[in-house]
Amino acid sequence: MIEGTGPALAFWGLSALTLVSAGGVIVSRNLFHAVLFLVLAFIGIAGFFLLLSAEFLAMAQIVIYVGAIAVLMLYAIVLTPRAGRDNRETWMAVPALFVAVGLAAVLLFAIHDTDWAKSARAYVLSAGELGRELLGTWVLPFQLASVLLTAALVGAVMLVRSPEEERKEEEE
Amino acid sequence: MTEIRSEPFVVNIGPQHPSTHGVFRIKATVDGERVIDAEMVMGYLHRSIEKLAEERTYTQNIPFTDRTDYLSSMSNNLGYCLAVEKLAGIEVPPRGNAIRVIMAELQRLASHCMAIGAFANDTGAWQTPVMWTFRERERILDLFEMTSGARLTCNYMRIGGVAFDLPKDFVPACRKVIERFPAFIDELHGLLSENEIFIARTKGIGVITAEQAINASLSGPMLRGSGVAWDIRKADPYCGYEQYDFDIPVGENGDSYDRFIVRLEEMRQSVRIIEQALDGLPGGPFRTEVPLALRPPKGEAYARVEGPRGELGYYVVSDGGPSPFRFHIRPPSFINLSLLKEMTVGGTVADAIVVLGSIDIVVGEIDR
Amino acid sequence: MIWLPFLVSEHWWDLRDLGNLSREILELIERGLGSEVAYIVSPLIGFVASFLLFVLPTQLYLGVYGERRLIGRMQSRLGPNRVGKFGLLQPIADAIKLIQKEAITPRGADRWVMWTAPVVFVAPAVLVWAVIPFGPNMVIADLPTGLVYYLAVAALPVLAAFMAGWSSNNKYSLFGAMRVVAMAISYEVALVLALLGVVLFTQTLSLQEIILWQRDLDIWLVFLQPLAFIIYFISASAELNRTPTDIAEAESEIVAGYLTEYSGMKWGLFYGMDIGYAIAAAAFGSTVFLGGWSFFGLEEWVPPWLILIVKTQLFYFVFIWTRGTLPRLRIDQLMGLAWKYLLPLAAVNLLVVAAERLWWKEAELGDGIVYLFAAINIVLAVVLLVGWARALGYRPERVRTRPRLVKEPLGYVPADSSAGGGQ
Amino acid sequence: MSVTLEHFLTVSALLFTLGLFIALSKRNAVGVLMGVELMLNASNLALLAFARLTEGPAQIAGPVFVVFVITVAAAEVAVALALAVSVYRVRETIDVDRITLLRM
Repeated sequence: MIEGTGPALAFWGLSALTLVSAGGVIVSRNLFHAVLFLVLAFIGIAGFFLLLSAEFLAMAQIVIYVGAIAVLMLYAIVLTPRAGRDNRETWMAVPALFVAVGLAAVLLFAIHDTDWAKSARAYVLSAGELGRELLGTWVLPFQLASVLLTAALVGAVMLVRSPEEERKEEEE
Repeated sequence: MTEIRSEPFVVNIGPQHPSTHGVFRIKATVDGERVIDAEMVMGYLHRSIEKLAEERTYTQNIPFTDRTDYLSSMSNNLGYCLAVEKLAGIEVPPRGNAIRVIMAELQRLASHCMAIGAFANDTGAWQTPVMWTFRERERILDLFEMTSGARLTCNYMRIGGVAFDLPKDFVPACRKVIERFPAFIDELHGLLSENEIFIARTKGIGVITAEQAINASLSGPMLRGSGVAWDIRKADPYCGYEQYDFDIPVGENGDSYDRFIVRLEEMRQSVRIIEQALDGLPGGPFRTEVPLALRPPKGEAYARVEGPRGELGYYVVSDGGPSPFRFHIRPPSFINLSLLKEMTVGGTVADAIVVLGSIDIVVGEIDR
Repeated sequence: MIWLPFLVSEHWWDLRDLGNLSREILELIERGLGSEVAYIVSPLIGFVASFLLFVLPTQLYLGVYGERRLIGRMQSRLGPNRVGKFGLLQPIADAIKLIQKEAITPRGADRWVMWTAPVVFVAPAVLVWAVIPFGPNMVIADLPTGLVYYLAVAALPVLAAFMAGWSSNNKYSLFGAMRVVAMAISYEVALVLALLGVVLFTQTLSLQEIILWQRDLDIWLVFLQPLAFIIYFISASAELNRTPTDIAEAESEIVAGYLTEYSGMKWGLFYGMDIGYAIAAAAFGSTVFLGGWSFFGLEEWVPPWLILIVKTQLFYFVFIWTRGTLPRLRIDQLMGLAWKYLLPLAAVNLLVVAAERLWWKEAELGDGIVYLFAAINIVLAVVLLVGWARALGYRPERVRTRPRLVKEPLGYVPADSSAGGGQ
Repeated sequence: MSVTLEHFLTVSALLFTLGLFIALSKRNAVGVLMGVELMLNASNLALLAFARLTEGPAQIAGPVFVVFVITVAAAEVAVALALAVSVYRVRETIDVDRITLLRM
């Protein structure tokens, strides 16, 4: 429970921003606009993180999602010039709509039906403690994550290498 | 795996572009940053000077030669006058020759200043070398203005000698300008040729082997950059160049960097020539009188001059009338440009611009 | 409150610490209009103070006017001196000229994205100043993660540049946009690793505490971390597209990069905010590496925000200096520099710093050890920089800087390997 | 005026379903990826909501888990886009309807 009119206003504003921009991703006719709406949604979610006083994660979210992932998607669009950039739907859009609405109904019912063990005591994990946790009790998943990232990096590079480079490799 | 369809992407390094040194266009087919194919489009500045010259008398053609290569008007005038003098068998007095040598070498300094400044600007040194070289070039243009009245298109040389004698205070002023030059060249040397980024941008870019250069009949700094020691002033001396002692700078591996240091060294040699010419400036007449409506005997003549960009040739055919039957110019830039395709293909767009800067073209001379 | 042996009195007219002045104003508003209004007014005061006091004079005058004069002097010409006394009104004249110029939208351009690009480019430039401390208690938002905040804000203009380049429907713009993004991402990795080295020593991400750490130990981080400083400088100049890495708007190659189709005040915003980011990077650099508002005790007499302004202007002068003299690197050389040269150096620097930190804390050595670390790190930086460059095959002495001189025109002169070094 | 856990969970659920709809309905592979990213972000939001507004282990495990979700998301996007570009090179389209053959 977060008191005060400031956070409440912020919450409603941010949720409006995020949901509208997510809607924008669906509606916009141009794929490039869709990515920009997605960036807006990421910024909205970073705002939520701030609201939940997880500052370091909000900054990390902006650096990683807006700084790298959104830009990666823009690069993918630029590198595929003749693929359709019109952001149209497949024929499965209508069944997908039913699935989504059904899932939403189930989730919302579950959320509002159970009474969560709320607590007013605000214990917030600062960046320092998060670091100590990551390298303390969670050090094994941390190492696994770094292995995963390296594997993904090498995999992505191998996938995208153009045949000329491969031919050059074989000649050497 | 089927063949990969990559998208060639035609980029116009177009007629209106900050670093094509005038109205000149390269249609570059580009895959990403790499240039696959480069096609040159020229002729935007064609004024058909060679046809116009056939309507005018020999003396009236001299201003045309200023406007073909507007950066070295003195050398162009000299070339044309030598051709007509060879055709009509006119002797030039020694003072005329000495003044011609001084003017041609001063013009080489001014033109090389422009070339080096523009080349450094193409590699990205944001205007600083250009401003320095233009400061020095201004001093030389003041000398030209003092003698011929004009800075760029001087129209100073006449058939049989020069238009007017040197003004009294020309020699001291010229000495003052020449004394500063070696210090300025060392300054440029420090700023650019020892600058790692400049070396990284120009070393190994646009390489021409000596054999390629000779086959494409290149001349001037382009040829000397590839290691071929060939200079018209030594090979086929004119205007008394054999009296002066100077060297030919020769590069090693024919890349843009070598052409740059060859031009820098040539400026030093020109300073040496001018000093020797100023010391031994003979007295006497500066021009042999030639009738205005000169009618040279029927026949043809070809005279060549070592212009700042290379071998500048003038081929004049006379049918005995007051105006030449045929008037043709051998423009060094046009011929130096023939290897542009081999030099740019394979490099990036940025390299293409640097290579074009190292060739040092003047569009007025290419399109004539 | 941080206890400070501070000569500054608590009166509001003591301008050395503007914190008092703003506290007085807020108390006035609190009594008069209630706490909500004060809650809203306090960041405004902070913003106005930082803008008027710091950004306007440095950014507008140092950036627009100072840079053009200095570069003019470097190029042996005068620089703007016509408008007003000594040309001081030049920035205002530029702004007026740009405002009344027509902003053209090329046909086929993506109208919406093209006109939101300047907005997305300008907003972060103002946000950056929220986290930079001007004095002991003069900082708008003393975030405990100030450093990461700066990195987050530095990621947004890259996106704005790509939007501008992509939407102007012009080949050169697309080139420019692709180059900006490729370069910014690869240099951000090296930047983060270098700043990590700093954080390892100061054990905090908040900029205020980094400055206090430097003040208490009486050492600037530039001496303790020379390698990180060099990597920061190179990465910052690459992120901001300043020469020698200004390939995004390389006039000689791709006309004006992603700004080709922009005109009028839209272009003006990009140009102004470019300088804004450069000054923000200079301010951030001087905060983290050059001790921000502290100057070994001088900050008790001289107003601390003045010290920060002087340091930022000196830092920015180096940017102007490199812009005035150095040619531009090619895109693949820049990528090579980032991944093959800066990144390994940053990683090794991190290793060394961690070892020093561990040794310092485990053996409970006093704070004097820091000067020993500084000496070690400086020597190490020089060795690493030169050694790693040589390892990557950089041999400057192999380059012949003077051609050979030949007396007679005897055709092809083969390259005799004997003349290895230049004369 | 107060913001409770249910508020955050509702927003997260809505965001998740929007992401799911985008992932299922978009024709272009990059569109599908956008949907997946939204779903991951929605889960991050729920994790942090629990971390901030409930007692017990979630307060530490929440943010840590969000860090891991962000790294996995970044790796996943990199590989997925690399896949899309290499498929584009062969088929000249990244239209999910037309990429149905497993053979190249």
